[in-house]
This record gives sequence, structure tokens and C-alpha cells, in this order.
Amino acid sequence: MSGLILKNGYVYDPLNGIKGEKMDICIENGKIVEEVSDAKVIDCSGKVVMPGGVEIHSHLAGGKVNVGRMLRPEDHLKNVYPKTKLTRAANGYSTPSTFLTGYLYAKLGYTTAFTAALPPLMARHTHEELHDIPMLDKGALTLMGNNWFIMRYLKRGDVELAAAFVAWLLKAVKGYAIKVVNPGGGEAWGWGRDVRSLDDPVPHFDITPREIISGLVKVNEMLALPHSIHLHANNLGRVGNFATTLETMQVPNGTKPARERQVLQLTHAQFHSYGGDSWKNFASEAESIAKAVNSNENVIIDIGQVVFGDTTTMTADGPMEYYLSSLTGLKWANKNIELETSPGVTPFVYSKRSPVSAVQWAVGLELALHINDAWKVLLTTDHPNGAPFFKYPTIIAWLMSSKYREETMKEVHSAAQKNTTLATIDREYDFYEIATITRAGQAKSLGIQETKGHLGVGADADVAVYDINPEEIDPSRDYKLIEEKFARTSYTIKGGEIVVKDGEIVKVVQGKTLYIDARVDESLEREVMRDIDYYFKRFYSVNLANYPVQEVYLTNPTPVQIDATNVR
Amino acid sequence: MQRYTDVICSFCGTLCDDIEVVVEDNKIVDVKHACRIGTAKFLASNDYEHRLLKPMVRKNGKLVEVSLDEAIEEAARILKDATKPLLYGWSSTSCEAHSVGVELAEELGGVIDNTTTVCHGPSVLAIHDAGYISCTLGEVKNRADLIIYWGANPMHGHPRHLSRYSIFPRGYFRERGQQDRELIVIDVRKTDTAKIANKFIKVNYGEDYELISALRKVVNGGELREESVAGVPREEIIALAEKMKNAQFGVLFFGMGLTQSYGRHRNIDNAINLVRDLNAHTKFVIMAMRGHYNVTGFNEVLSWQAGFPYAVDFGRGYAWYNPGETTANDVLQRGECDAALIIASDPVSHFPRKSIEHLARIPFIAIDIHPTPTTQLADVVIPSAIAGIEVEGTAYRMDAVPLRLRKVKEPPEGVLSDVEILRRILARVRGEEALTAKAEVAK
Amino acid sequence: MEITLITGRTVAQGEAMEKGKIGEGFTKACAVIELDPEDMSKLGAYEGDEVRVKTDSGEVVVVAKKSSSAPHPGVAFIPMGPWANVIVGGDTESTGMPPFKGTKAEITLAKGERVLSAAELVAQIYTKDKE
Amino acid sequence: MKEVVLTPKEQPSYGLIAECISCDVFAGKSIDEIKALPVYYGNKQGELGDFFEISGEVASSAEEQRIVIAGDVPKTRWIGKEMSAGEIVVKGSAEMYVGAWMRGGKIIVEGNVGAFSGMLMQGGELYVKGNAGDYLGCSYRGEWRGMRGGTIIVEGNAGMEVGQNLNGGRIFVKGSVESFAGVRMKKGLLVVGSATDRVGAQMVGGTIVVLGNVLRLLPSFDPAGEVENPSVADESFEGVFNKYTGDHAERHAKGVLYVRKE
Repeated sequence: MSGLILKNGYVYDPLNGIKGEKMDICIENGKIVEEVSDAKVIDCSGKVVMPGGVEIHSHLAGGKVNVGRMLRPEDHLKNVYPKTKLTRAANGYSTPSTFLTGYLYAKLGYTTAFTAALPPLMARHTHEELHDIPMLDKGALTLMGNNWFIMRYLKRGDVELAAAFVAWLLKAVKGYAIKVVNPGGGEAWGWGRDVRSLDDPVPHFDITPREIISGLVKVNEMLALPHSIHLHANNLGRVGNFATTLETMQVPNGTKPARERQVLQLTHAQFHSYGGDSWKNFASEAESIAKAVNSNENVIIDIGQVVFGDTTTMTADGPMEYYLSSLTGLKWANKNIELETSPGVTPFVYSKRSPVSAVQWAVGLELALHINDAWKVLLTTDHPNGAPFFKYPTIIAWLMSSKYREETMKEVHSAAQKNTTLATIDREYDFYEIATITRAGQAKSLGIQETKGHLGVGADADVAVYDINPEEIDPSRDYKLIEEKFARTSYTIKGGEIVVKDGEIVKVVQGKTLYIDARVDESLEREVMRDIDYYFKRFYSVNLANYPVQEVYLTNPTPVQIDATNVR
Repeated sequence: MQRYTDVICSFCGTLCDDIEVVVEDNKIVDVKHACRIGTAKFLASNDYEHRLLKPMVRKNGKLVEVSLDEAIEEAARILKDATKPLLYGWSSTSCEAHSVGVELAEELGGVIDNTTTVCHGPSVLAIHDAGYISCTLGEVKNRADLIIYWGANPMHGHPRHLSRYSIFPRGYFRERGQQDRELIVIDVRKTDTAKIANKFIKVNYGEDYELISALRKVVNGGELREESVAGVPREEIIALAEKMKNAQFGVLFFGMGLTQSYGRHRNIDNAINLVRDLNAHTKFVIMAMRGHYNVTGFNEVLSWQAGFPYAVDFGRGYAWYNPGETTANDVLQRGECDAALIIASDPVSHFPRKSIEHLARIPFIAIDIHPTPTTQLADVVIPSAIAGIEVEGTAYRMDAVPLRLRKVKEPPEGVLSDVEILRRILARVRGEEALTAKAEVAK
Repeated sequence: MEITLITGRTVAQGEAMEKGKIGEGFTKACAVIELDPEDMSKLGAYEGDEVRVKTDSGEVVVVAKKSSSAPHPGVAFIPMGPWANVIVGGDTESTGMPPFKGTKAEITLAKGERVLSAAELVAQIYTKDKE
Repeated sequence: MKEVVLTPKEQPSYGLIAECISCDVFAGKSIDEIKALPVYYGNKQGELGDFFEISGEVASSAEEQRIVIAGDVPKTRWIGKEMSAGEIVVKGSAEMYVGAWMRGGKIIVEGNVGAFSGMLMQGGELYVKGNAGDYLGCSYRGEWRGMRGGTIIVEGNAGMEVGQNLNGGRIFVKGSVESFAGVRMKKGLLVVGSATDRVGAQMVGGTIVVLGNVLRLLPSFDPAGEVENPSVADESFEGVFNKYTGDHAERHAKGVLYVRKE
């Protein structure tokens, strides 16, 4: 593989503090290097150069996503691409086929993506789909907030055993981080119930959401995992849920992170920042949430932005999906997964005429604009819950242009004007901040910032080049151009190879799959294996020997070694 | 002698993963824990007299043995020459084979469909309209106190379903197993499953939809005017509705008694909505009793690769789906396809005559492990190794839990896996060099 | 006598199928019709008698068997397999699913007539008319 | 109106996807351009001229265009797809999807139409002198927002699931319909000569009128008295009708079913 020189672009590389300087980026053997001799030169003058985008939270792959596909053939009449010599037949709007998912991310300039929720028992399925998503390096956030082992250990105060279990589980299912969804609520949903506050006990397990969250925070820092815990808090989507969210953010108070990162990522915060006490006076509390984030060193958020249109909601928060489908009357899929979690899926239409949708739209933007430090904000749509991920360019344009927000505000229900603060905000993101919330911050939160999310020497050569001249384009005014240019890169470079040129796929590549391989103390491991063995024999419907995911399912398996033998 | 534990039985959608197999000199000499059918499948793998061992091509009206390369070449030729090839079967092979199959269908611009079309296709159509309120089988084992089989006879179709997942096992919240649960069977005949039920409700043939509507009306607070519906007295319907509402965790398993009879997908649509209604009162789930061991897997693979679960037409380079138009039986009965590849399935035994009359007329390839009425009519026959016995791979249980099939013995000499056979056909269709002639035995 | 014909799986059919569809076991397991005992006496058939089952799609000779799932007068069962499927209807009513359960059929006694094997049945009904 | 005549040649057995047969597509083109319009069968692409003799006059706008198919086209699908104006006359029978996603204009079929005709219609008129297949005026699989405007009239009979997920517009079938007419209906009007069973199954809104017999009603419909000469929107129906509401299998169902008393 010969080298590449990206010549003379405006480089935005927040992890290295580079703010639009004209620079050359040299690439050799899939890495960013100081200099390269035998190289193809790509003229990037008049163009923006950023590290490849990093996606921290997107329902990319797995059982739930496929349930979404099976639920919605009508969704697959949209976005239809016939096969070409290079690319496979592809389709789907809110639940794109695996191939299309890879192609579309690459066209946006994304090169790494983590799937938001892997149910351990179904992990093999998630990896089979990830296998069929080209163009991206991948990983999977692993659902643990309703796991019977974890709830039992934490109830007993056996944090070490919980940590040993987490280490075993991540390796067994080839997962990357601890994902917590509606802690306790997923188990309660096994009986058609939910938990509604941090101190609501989980039926039969006598543990509370608060104890599950604080316990898993401890476990995470004990193991010093690269990512923090990734929390979908209780009461998602409920009127007045901001109080629960504020309380939740206090749970890890006093915890020292084991790495240079937050201890809690509050995911799709937009869905958790609602005031009011009924749908009639539904209002934004984004400002209160943003204030709390501003003053809390431990917490960062991703926004989970809503974009108007038809989408499919899917989450491991089973009771929430039931609740939502009861409101809309639309078709509803549910799947309780033994001892682990309980996902659900239902379609949803965010309508500009709906006061609730209008407020939801504003809340996400308010969060991003009220939180002062862009490193504490990550851009997501909680794909496809708020919108499909390929709407990112629109959101970027809204963040960069108050004028665009005003224009949109005129088209949507007046509740966005009345019940949110969005109209009062002048702040506009610059390219550096956009690079932070779409790449650098995401990589840092995931703990992959050594090789991802930046363009310093030694980084993986994942680069996005956009046909935007920051000296000529005024994003505030030219927001439509921003929207257009961020949707199709001039070049996407993955592992040193040009994979997209002028918005078209020119090469299909297979990325790496990252997973955690954490080693714990042997006696601790033996102890936890005894429990695992006991539970599998009695309560699982598959044998323990058939549970772990073989490496053969992973594209370029890349274990992240963690030495946690000091836990005990 | 080699003993294998935790082996997965590749017969039905129950996908039991606790089988023990003893192998001596590449022969399975003992099978433990499997049901009668599963045991028969494992043991039959030894019986080379009843296996397909040599590739065959029809010449002058007769199937004659040929080299594998010739069979692959002829298969590729038939498919490449076709304007609308049908690629059908798939449910008794691995997801890895499905994956190559989808690629082949795309390359050919053909129609790909699996046996879902004749088992739970209607359930899929219902899911499109109603959703699917379900769970994994361990949830049933741990929690369920009310178990209903409707139009399903697992004692015959899924012999270990009752003992592993539903009635008999002890579960976390059902420590006493069967004593903590109630079994109701609803069917047109008092089946062997009905005989062990706490209650059997006999429904008139073809009136399941009416019975479900009546139940839903009662569950939703309405009054029933009729003395009886579908042959079931009003009091019994009201009692059943009450029982369902008062269960702690109820499950409705349904089978082809609903999908293949009058009303088809609407029976399932209505049943899913019944379960949805019940969720306003308690926890209730529904699950299709999927037949072939990996019929579910095909739906999964095709969905994530092409967006639709079965019956996809790639004629225009992208996936188009509409059962009734793109389904195997419709494509055959309208005389649309001009060639076919049949794999891991026996439509000549199991499709209506009207469909097979057309299949018999067109050139087609059959890939299977043993001779069947389908291989009897085929123009190219390619023997394959048995996934789950002779080849590893992935299969999805009826509740979509994916498991890795194991390999316990070598396939007969020269016999390749479905994956390898399909890869070679695909390569030849693409005009790529023939892969090495030496049979690379499936790993 | 007119009956409603349903088809489906049985353990015996499954077991025989896995052992190979060429053998006699497959015929034994699948070339049968399970009848309600009352229907049997109306027809004058005894267990083991051959009966002819005729529908709009065709006809086939199978062996009468007393149903163990009775009573279900007017409903008869043939395990899935070539014998059942040469007589079930084809119309999917634009759903993709043929009517495997619920075909109207006429059954008559056919004592002494030969029950064909799967291979014979297939050879008799379908012809390869190419080249 | 200017008229283009398509005289069918041999139809392919594979099914011919001819969505280009639409006044919107024809208008403003030359006859040669129309001959060269793409059609699809199996994995092949051909030209409209391969399957039809084409002659006549092309209009400059769809409104002014009339297309006549001069005979049976039993393998041709998607005639008039997404058409917004103009008129198509089929002097014979056509296959599936006639008038799917149609928005305006008129299609007249003198013979029969196949399944899924009038799928997701939004406006215009589909008139069938013969019979219609299954799923007349239906939605696409999974799409809960079904046909929402326009009118379908069938002089003969229709198959299963007429007006499935109907969400507006009107369907009149003068003959009989098979099971599940108006299944999952939400809005609009469905009028049929007679029906077998399961009329209005899972309907939550809209009105179904049966001018003759219904073989069997669902137990989840409730009688709501007799009505003389009921009128629905601007249509009125002569005679005495039994009125029912339903489908009360659904919560809060507001569907209305009229069945004429014998």
C-alpha cells in the first residue's frame, strides 16, 4: 500500500488542538505519519479535513434492528439502491440494510461506529450483522442494567464478583462497554411492570435502579474499562422526567474515574429532559439538564436529536416501547430476553405540526447549545430513535446557524417557541466544535483516542475531507450548503485507503471489531464461573458451552487487553 | 471413540443444544437427549446407502454421475441462462449458506424464497401489520404460568419443546415445574398435545379468527351476544379470557393450524392483537412454532442483507418484496420462473401439485444430503454435507436465539458443504476461475 | 363422502423423512389418512383399507387409519408429504401460502388398490418434458 | 385529448413491469421515445416497443393524454403507476398493480385486473368492467396508512381483502367480495354488492355498505338498529339496512357497517 498526502486542507483536529490550520496529512500503512515519500497526493486546498467520524451510539446491528426491519417492509421501499459492480443491493430508511448502513456512514465521513445495545444472549446475531456492515470499525455496548447476575451481586454488595462477571461477559459476547438501559425496569417488564424512580425496587430482586447504577459505576472504574458506563436513564420519554435525570446525574458523585474521561455518559439526553406534568403542558427542561452537566465533572451526554419525519423507535427499554405504542396505536414488537433485558420496537412519526415533536426537536438543540463545553456533548440521533443517522448534516447545520433554527422554528408547532428556550439562543457552533462533537469527543469518551478521532502521528488513517472552504462559506448564512457538504465527503479515507470519492463509494473495506478482553484474578474467576455454571444449568435455555461468541464471527477481531487482576 | 457434549440438533426450530453424541470411526454410534426425530437424523448421517454421494447431471432424460466440477459448471450455466431463476429452500442449512445464497440471487437477478413461504409466511405478514410481542424461551421456562398452544402440536412437530421450555421444566419463578403452570390447547382435533393439557378447547375448522375476535371483545370489556362462537360456548370463552387476563405471565404458542388454515395471516394478526390487548392487564407474549431448524435464520439473514424476510425478487438489481407476487408458489404457479435452484428442502414433496407441474418443466438444480422426490426430478443434483453434524455454522432458534452448530464427524468423501457448493456456483456464474477441482472438504 | 382435508407434521413423518424419502418407511408414515372412527364406519372402511382421496387438484390412494385425535367428524388428516400435496389446492389468495389445511375432498373406498411409493407417485404425476 | 395506442405483441411469461405506461411519462415525448421507454421482465430490461406496437398522438401534458391498450395484457403489471392526470383505457385484462400510487386521472379496464390494483391510491379513478383480484385498493405490506383518496369502481367481483387498511377514498364493488373486505380500515367508504365473511375485520373507522348478503358476520360487531336510506358523505343508499358498529375486537372502534335487509 503506497502512501497518501492530503495536501493543504483546513485541518480540524480537536484532540491535537488544531483549529483550521492549513496542513498536510501524511498517511502510510494505514496510519498517520510524520512524512511519506512514495505517496499519492490529494489536493485538499479549499477543503475541510477532519478525522473520520466516530459514532458512539447508534442502533446499527442486531436482533432489535432486524425486528425493526421485519416490522417495517414499508420502510424498505425508501432509499433503494440497485447493486453495482462494487456495492450490494441496498435499501431502507430508518432501518437500512447492513450494507447500506456501512455505505451511508462512509459517505458522511464516518469510519468508526459502536452499536448501542447488544443483548448478550443474542450477541452472535449482533456480530453477524456487524460482519455485514462494511466500511467501519465497530464495537458493541453490552446490556447489563437488568442482568440477574449483576443485580444479585450488587444487592449482596459483591462488587468484585460483579466486576469479574462483567469481565467474563464482555469477553464471552465480544462486547466493548457496560450499557445500562432503564436499570431495573427491564426486569420489571418481565411481569409487565416498570420502575419509575431511582428508588423503586425491582420486583423479586429487592434492588433499586440507584443501586444498580452506582454499583456498575464502581465495577466500571474497578476494571478501568476504556469507556465509562453508558446509561439510558429511567423514565425515558416521560413527561417531567428531568427530575429523575438530574437525580441520576448525582449518583456517581465522588467517584474518581480510572481513566481520563467521564464516569457516566448519559445517553440520548434529549429524551430525558422533559418538564411539565401532562402532554398538554409538555415543556423543555433542557436548560436545567445543561446547567447540571456544566457543573458536573463526571457526566457527559450525547444528545439523541430529533429530526422531523417517519422513523422506527427501538430500545432495550421494553416498557417504554409499550407505552409509546399505546399512545400511537401503531404496531409494536417486544422481546423479553431471559435473565438479561427486554427490548421493544415501534414506528413513530415526528410531525412538525405536533407540539410534542416540536418541543423534542428543540430540546436536543438546546442541550447542545446550553452546555458550554463541546467535549461534554456528543452528536447522536440515537439512530433511528430520534432520526436516521444520515440526518447528521441537518443537525450540524442547525448547530452552526441560528438563522436555520429560526427558519425551522417558523415551520413547526408554536410549542417549540413557547415551551423551550431555543429561540433565545444565539450561539453557533464552529467547525472545531463540530469536529469535537462528531469525532474527538466521541473517541475520547470511548477511550479509543489513541488511534481514533484525531490526525496526529500514530493515529489510524481514518480521515474525512469535506468540500467546504471555511474562509469562503459562512455557515450561519450558508446553512443549506453546510447540510449538503457534510452529507457527501470529497474523500473518506479508511485505514489509509480511499473508500469514498465525491460522495460515491469507490472501495469496499472491512473494518476491525473491538472488544474487551479483561483478565481478573484467577480465584475470583473460578468463583464467578461456579455461579455462571449454576445459573446456566437451571435458568438459561442454552447451555453455557454454546453461549460465548466465537471470534470467527468478528471482522478483524481486535481485543483490547485489560489487566484487572488487582480486583479483589 | 470421541464423545461430544452440548451438540446442537439441527432438526427443528427447538434447536436443542444439550445433545451428546458418540462417534467411532467417523460413525455416530450413540445419541443422548435427542428426540426420536433428532436421533434419527444423527444416526441417518451414517447411512451412506441413503445419502447422496455423487453429483449427477440429467443426460438424455436420465441422471448420470459426473464430476463435481461438471455439476457446478452445469448448475452455473442453467442459472446464468435464466431470465427469472428461483432460488428456494434454505431452511435446513446454515446462515453462512444463506448469506452466499442471497449474494447469488442478487448476482443472478433472481427470486429468493425459503420455506417460510409454506409455514409461517402468514405470521410474517401479520407481524408487518401488528408487530410481534414475544420473548426468548428461557423467559417462558422461568416465568410462564399459563401456556397455550393454538393450532400447534409440539408432541409431534417439536417433541422436546414441552420438556425444555414450556410445561415441564422448573424455572426461576416456577420452581415446581408443571405444577406451577397450566396448559391449554386449542385445536380442531384432540391432538397428542391436547391429551396432556389441563384444558382442551375444540374449535370448528376455519373459525379460529372468529374465536379470537370474540376473545378480544371480551378481554377489551365488550359483551358477547352469541351463545357460542366457532363451536365454543360463550361461558367457556369468557372463562378463557379471564384466565388469560389473570395469568402472571402467559404465552400463546401458535403453529400451522393457524397459518395454513382459513384466514391465514389474519388469524395471526388477530392473535397478536389479542396478546397486545392482554398486555393492558398482565404480561402476555406470543411465539410462532417455527418448523425447520434454521427457517428463522434465513428470515434474519435476508432481512439484514436485503431488508425483507423472505420472497425477495432481485430482478431489477434491488430487493422487491410482496408475498403473493414474489413467493415461490405464486412464481411457480404463474409459470414465471425459467430455472431454479433448490437447496436443503423438498418442494416436490411439500408444494401443491400446481406449483410442481411448472417446476418439473424447467431446468433445476437440487442440493441436498439425501435423495428426495425433488432430486428425482432435478437436472443437476449435488450432494452436500449435513450442517450441524458434518459442518459448523449458525442457526437461529424459533425465538431467534442464534447458536453455533457443531461438527462431530467428517462428511462422506468428496462431499462439500452447502456454503462451499454455493460459493463455487457463484464464482462460475461470475465467470471467475473454477475453484480447485480437488474437493476441499468443508471445515 | 365429503371431508375437509388438513395436512401437517407427525413424529413418524419427521423420523421417516430424516431416514430418507426413498424407503418404505416414508410411505408407511405418510401415505395414510387419519379418519374420525364414525366417518370410517360411514365409509365402511377398516383400519388398513385403501381409500381414494379426490380433490379439485387430483386424487391419490392412501391407507385408512383410525384417528387418535377424535372426535372430529368431517375432518381428515394426511401427514405432509407427496401424497397429501398432490391433492391440496394451489391458490395462495395472493399471500404466498397455499391452502394446506382445509381442502374439500371426496373419499371413497379403494380396497386392494396399490399405494404408490413416493418415487412412483412423483414419476406418475410429473413429467420432465425437456429436450 | 390526444391518443396513443399500444397494441400488445407477445407477453413475456415472466411478468412485464411496465410502470412507464402512464400519461405523466408519455406526455411531451415522441412516439420513438415512448417506444424506447424501459420495461422490465425477470432480470432483463427491454423497451416498451418490444412488447407493443405504438402509434398515435402524444400530448404535451398528462391532462391531455389518453393511452389505449388495444387488447389483453395478462402479464403486464404496474399500468398507470403514480399517474397524476390523463386517461388510460385497457381494452382487455391486465395483471397486478394497475393504478398503484395513482394520484389523478382515470384508468378504465374493460376486462379484469390482477391483485393489488389501486394499491395506495391517493386520487383519480380506477374503473374496472370485469373482476378485480385480491387486495383491491390495498396498502403495501406493513403500511398502516393505506389508500387515502380517489375512487375505485368494479362492475364485477373482487377477491380477498378489498380496501385493506383503507384510509380515505371510495371503493365500489358491484358484485361479491371474498373474505376480509375492509380489514383494518380506518377511514373512507367501501361499498360491495355482497360479501362472504369477516367484513370489516379489525376496522376502527370508516363505513362499509353491503347492498346484498353477508354470509356471516363477526361476533365482534354489534347491532345498532335499522336505518332507512342511509347516506354516507354524499352517497345515499336506498332501502332498509341493518346497522352495525365495530370491530369491537379493537378498543375504541368507530367503524360502521350497513347490511341491506332482505
